[in-house]
Amino acid sequence: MVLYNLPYVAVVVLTIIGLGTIVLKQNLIKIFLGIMILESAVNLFLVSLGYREGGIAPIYTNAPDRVMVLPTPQALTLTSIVIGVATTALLLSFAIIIWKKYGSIEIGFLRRLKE
Amino acid sequence: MKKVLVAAIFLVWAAGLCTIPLFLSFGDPAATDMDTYFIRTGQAAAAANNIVTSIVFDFRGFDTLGESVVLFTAVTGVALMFRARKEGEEHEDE
Amino acid sequence: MIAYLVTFIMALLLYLVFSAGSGTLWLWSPSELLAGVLLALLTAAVAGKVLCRGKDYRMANPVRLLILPVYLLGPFFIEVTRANLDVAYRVITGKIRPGIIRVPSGMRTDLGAFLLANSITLTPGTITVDIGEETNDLFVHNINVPEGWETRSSVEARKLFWLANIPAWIRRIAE
Amino acid sequence: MTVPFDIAVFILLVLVCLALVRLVLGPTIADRAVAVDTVNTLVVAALIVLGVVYQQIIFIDVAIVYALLSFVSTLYVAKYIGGEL
Amino acid sequence: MDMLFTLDTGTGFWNPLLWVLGTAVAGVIAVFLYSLGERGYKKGTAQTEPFISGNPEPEKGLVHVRSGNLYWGFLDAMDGYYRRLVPLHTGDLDDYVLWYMGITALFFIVVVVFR
Amino acid sequence: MIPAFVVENSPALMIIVPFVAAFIAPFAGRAKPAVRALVVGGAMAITSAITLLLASDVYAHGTRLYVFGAQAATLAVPQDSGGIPVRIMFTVDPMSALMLVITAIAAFAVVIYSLTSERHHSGLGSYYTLFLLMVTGILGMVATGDIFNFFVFLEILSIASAGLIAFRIDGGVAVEAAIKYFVLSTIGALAILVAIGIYYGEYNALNMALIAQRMQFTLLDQLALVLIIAALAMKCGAVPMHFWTPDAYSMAPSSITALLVVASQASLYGLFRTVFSLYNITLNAACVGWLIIILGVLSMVVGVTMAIPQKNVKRLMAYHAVSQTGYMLLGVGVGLAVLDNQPLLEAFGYMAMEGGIFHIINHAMYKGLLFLTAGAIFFRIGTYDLNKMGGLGHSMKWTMVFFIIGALAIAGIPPFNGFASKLMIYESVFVFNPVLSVIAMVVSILTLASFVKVFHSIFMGPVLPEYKDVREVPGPMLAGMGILALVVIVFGLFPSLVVETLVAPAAHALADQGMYIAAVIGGGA
Amino acid sequence: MIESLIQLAVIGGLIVSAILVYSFKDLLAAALAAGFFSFLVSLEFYILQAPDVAISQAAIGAGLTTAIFIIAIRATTRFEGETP
Amino acid sequence: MIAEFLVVACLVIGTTFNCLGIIGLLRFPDVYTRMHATTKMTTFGSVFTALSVIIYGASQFIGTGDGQYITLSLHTVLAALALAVTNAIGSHAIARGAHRSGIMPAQAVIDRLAEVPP
Amino acid sequence: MRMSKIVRTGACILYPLIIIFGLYVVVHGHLTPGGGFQGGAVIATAAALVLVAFSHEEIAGMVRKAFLSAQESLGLLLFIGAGILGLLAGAPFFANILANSGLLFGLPVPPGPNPGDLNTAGVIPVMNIAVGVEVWGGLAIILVYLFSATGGERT
Repeated sequence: MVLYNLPYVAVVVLTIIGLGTIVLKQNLIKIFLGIMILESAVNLFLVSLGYREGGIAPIYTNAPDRVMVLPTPQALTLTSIVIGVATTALLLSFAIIIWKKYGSIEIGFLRRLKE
Repeated sequence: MKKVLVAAIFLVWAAGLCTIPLFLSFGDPAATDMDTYFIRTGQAAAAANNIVTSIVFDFRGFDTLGESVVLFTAVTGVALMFRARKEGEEHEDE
Repeated sequence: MIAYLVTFIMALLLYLVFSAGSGTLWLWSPSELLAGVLLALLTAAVAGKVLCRGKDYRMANPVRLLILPVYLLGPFFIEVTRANLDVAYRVITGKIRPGIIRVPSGMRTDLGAFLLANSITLTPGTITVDIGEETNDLFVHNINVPEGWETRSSVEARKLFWLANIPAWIRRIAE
Repeated sequence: MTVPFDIAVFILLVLVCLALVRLVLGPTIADRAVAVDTVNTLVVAALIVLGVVYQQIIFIDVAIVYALLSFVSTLYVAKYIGGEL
Repeated sequence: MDMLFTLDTGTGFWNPLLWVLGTAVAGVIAVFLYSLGERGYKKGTAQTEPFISGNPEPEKGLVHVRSGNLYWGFLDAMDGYYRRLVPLHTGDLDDYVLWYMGITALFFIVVVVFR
Repeated sequence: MIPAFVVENSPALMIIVPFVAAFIAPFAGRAKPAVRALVVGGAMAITSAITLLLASDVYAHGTRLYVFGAQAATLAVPQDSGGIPVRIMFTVDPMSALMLVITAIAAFAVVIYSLTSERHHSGLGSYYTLFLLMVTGILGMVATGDIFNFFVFLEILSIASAGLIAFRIDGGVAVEAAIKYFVLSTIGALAILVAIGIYYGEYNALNMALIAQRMQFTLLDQLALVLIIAALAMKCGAVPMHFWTPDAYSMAPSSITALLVVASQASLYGLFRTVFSLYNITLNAACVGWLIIILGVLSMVVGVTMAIPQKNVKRLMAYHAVSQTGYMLLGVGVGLAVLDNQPLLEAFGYMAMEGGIFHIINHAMYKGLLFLTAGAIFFRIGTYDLNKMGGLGHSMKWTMVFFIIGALAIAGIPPFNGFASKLMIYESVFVFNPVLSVIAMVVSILTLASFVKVFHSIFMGPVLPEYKDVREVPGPMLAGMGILALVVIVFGLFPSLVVETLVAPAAHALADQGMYIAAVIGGGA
Repeated sequence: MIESLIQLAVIGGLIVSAILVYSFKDLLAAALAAGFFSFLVSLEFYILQAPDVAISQAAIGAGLTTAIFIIAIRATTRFEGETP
Repeated sequence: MIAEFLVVACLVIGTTFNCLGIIGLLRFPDVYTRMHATTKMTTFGSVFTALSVIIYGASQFIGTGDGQYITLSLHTVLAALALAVTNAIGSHAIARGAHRSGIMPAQAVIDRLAEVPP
Repeated sequence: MRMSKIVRTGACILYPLIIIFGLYVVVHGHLTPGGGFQGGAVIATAAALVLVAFSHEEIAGMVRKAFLSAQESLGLLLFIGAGILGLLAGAPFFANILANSGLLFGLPVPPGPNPGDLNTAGVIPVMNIAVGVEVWGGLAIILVYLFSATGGERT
């Protein structure tokens, strides 16, 4: 059973690792790497939702005549991947500006706004 | 104290997420009526062999517009970050 | 102008290879051909200046392009096999005698240096570590420096190989 | 006919996991980059073979994308550690 | 017409017309009180100048009560409350994420227990 | 007069027009900034007009559907699909229409304001692009009937907001606020995506009405519910997760802050839509209702008490925004808590929901107005620090008038609109639980006290020597504030009109899940 | 059976590389590990019969994301915990 | 039959060389020698793996006459070529970067590059 | 700074190859795995390759910010225009009116597994190309902007 559900187990573990990286690390770039892991975990979750045992990819070009996996999650995942790269790029440019202005990208130094 | 709290939060998250592998069966999705519709009629309706593409651009084309706009938004944001400054524009926002 | 033409032809050929088998049996359908021409034009417009930066159009010569597969499948393949067996032997036994030696390549063009360096990287127990910008001298890391080479200031490229005269082949292709 | 391909894929993936050891141990960045580069190659091989396992011709395109693009990140690392970026 | 302006809340109601009426009454009262005042003052004489026990009048900008000095009594009285509350606003991104995750976890427990 | 084409396709045009304007805005201003102003202002005006047209149509004829890419725009379910909607659709019911009205008014006022207020800065092409995209994100979020599309528009909104919050990069502090906001909203959006995946995995549906029809409230649904409501509550700034709010609100340009308020209302809309339309009575209404009520009460109390000692005027207003969000959560939460009890719902539940929803529209107006006045003051004196201000009432009379209107409205003084909605909340919540009502009243008093302080320290007192030659802000900025002030006064003077025509249909549409499903699928539930 | 073993190998690699991303102090190494992670995620997509997503992840994860991370590391700092 | 034998033989050769490459990667003392193992042997092994697919496609084409197997073979050829070129460039770049960052070859009998001023 | 001669030559040779492959992925989006986004990302990676092989001062003439940003907007306008096409034809926004019409990309496809033909799928290839152009410009310009931040001393 557990072996059968492997991708979902991986999703859970990766989500926890990603969240842990975000929460327990101080470095901004490390946090962004954590966000990347989290995004990958969610994408993996979406894709594994659509997998059907013994199915083939939902493309009729030169396909063998077998049952197909569900196509919708793959479409959703494509959108999600684009959003992920857009997010990462914007966050990294923020980090560069922070480095220029503050001289540090540790979370402990990003505390000029508080109370 | 804080460490215990953090550990507890992570434990609850892990437990909550573990409902996914426990209650969703991998490889045998529960209801498939929408996707069956796509696989059955997608090829004829969108005239595309690749069902994923026909979903991305036809059935859910509006999402793809949003997705492209997300990328455009991010690029605009990056451009805003590295923009050339005007003379004497500096102002302190403290 | 020639640069764009070379890029166009190259891109078109590559596109045709990619889309082979799209037509009735293993020819191409007309729409594929049309798309190939248009996309190759686009590629030429974008990448024409980049591909032929050195104003070096020798590779546009079809004879040289025909020699390239012969070289890859003939002497190069033999050398690769021999090199791999050699390195396999060293992996298993652990007998190594590494060192970085200087190899004057004798190539005048960038493309020649590129091909020779990649051949050296892939073939005998050697990896190109650096290349002189003006002199085209290669600095080669050798996993097993033969006795006596450590005293020489430089080693000919020919001597790195086993059977075939790889530099000569490359000169035939690229110069 | 696809059974040998299946076994080959499995061996390749085990090798990927072994390369992970070098990624963990590697004393310098260069060692890690070498490990990642190796994994690229192995994954491309695995992708090609899996395309045959699934009897899907069009899957090979993924392998080409991989083979063409995976070394770009290696180049970035190399440029960084060479002090040229 | 009256229906249009009455907001009926089930147990009470609110009508702007009544408010206008109330304002008018208050205005009348204000005018009345104003008319009771002393009329003997004349502008431009020493009668209208402030008398600070003979001390010189400070400059106008200095007598303005700045915002930091307002409500100090309230803040002083609520000191215990603020001493607990303000340090929670650490300005630390990790804490922000942790609060979010903690609330999610709490919600999960509550929703699952009391489903 | 208005072509039928526009009316029929108004949901699509509402999105298309700002998108196209956003795509050409970076280039429009290359040669002359006036061209850009024309493009952006014109596009925003057209969008607002179309949006109001759509909303009026919805109020007149009931829920509007718009199916993207189908053969007929209003045919939700294809003939051969076995009775399920498969394409993306916009489902504009009265609740969505209300949010559309809010967004249209606020965005139009803000764009008029910011055409002048930001003219001295660089990067204006990107600024207006992001501005339009942000408005479009809000419009899409509130109009969509597809849950994944909701996520996409949420991301557009988040990314555009993050870029705009970091607009003033000089001190670096704005970028810090943007990072905090963006990391949190990314994590929240990913949580929502997981929830969407769970719905998809269980019911093979992405359409909200279809999910609602098939909802069973299993353990997985509970997980999805928790992920969604926590993420959206975080994005609307409910209290234990409100920390990003003052940072982001205080560091963004003021016009953007006014729009961020609307954005947080859109997240609130998503929260309500999830709880009411997606789950409705399948969940334990009392439990989730009380969760939302507690969030609301915490938001009210903590927000207002944190606001009092603030020294930065925008930070103070941001904490008040948190506090006012609490009112909405309280009102709608009370409605949710009695959702499965029809008599109680009739007795005071609908009234509480109407109060909460009316407060959404009121808050967007007066808080937007307040932020715009703060921006006007910054435009002239270059600081937000209350300790450095004083005596501005002598020179900035119109700004002072607008500030007074906004401050009295937020404090719930009659006859402004804040009073009407707060009255509805007090009275209906008093029937439900008197303690909550009393807390709400006390919070309102503290709000008044806090704004008296702000008013005193900004406008009262003698003219400070350093602000001797301060003048009134330019006309367009006053016009932007004036629109919002006008709305505040009109809504305050005719609350019953607004409640009966706009708010009550919205509240009933929100509470009535069957109607929502029937509008999409036909004969559902 | 062998499919399960293949999945086990890929997922084991995924988890280990994610932990590596967490634990490396050197951000460059962490970015490399993230690149490794991206490869394996892409392979997993491929195994789950999603070639569209696999291409997408390969192009983004293998090429671009690692590249922009390394550029950002170059523009900021290489080691975790560096303070002014 | 011959085709099947060839396919299996190529697969065996390919995986064997890949295995040896990984062993070398784990066993050798420094980055340059590790690169010898990986660059050459995994490239060689992967190309042989690809070769098996090419042979498979060709044999299927001869057997069935279906044009898609030509596509399979051609695309695999391209993938293998791309692999060889990119691997060579990549390993050269890493070697150069490593040398410039100051990693000296271990147990080296000679290092001519270190004598050249940068 | 630029990388060594070998890398530069290799990058120059690979650049058109990757571009043509990316374009292949773009236009075959409705037949094979891939599509606008994937192809655009592949081409953008080619730009990343050239950017890393040369110094970015040297490459400034080849990849210009204004050009790329115009390209991005153009792609998006094309995309939304392909959606508006449906609106103009009397159908809703994003209706696929070109499919099975016999016009450009208008051939019908036979049901079931088939080798596929480029000239099918109606408006989908148009959108693929539009998205490809947009993503190419967008991702490349992100790289260019980030590269412009890498000056200054190393830490």
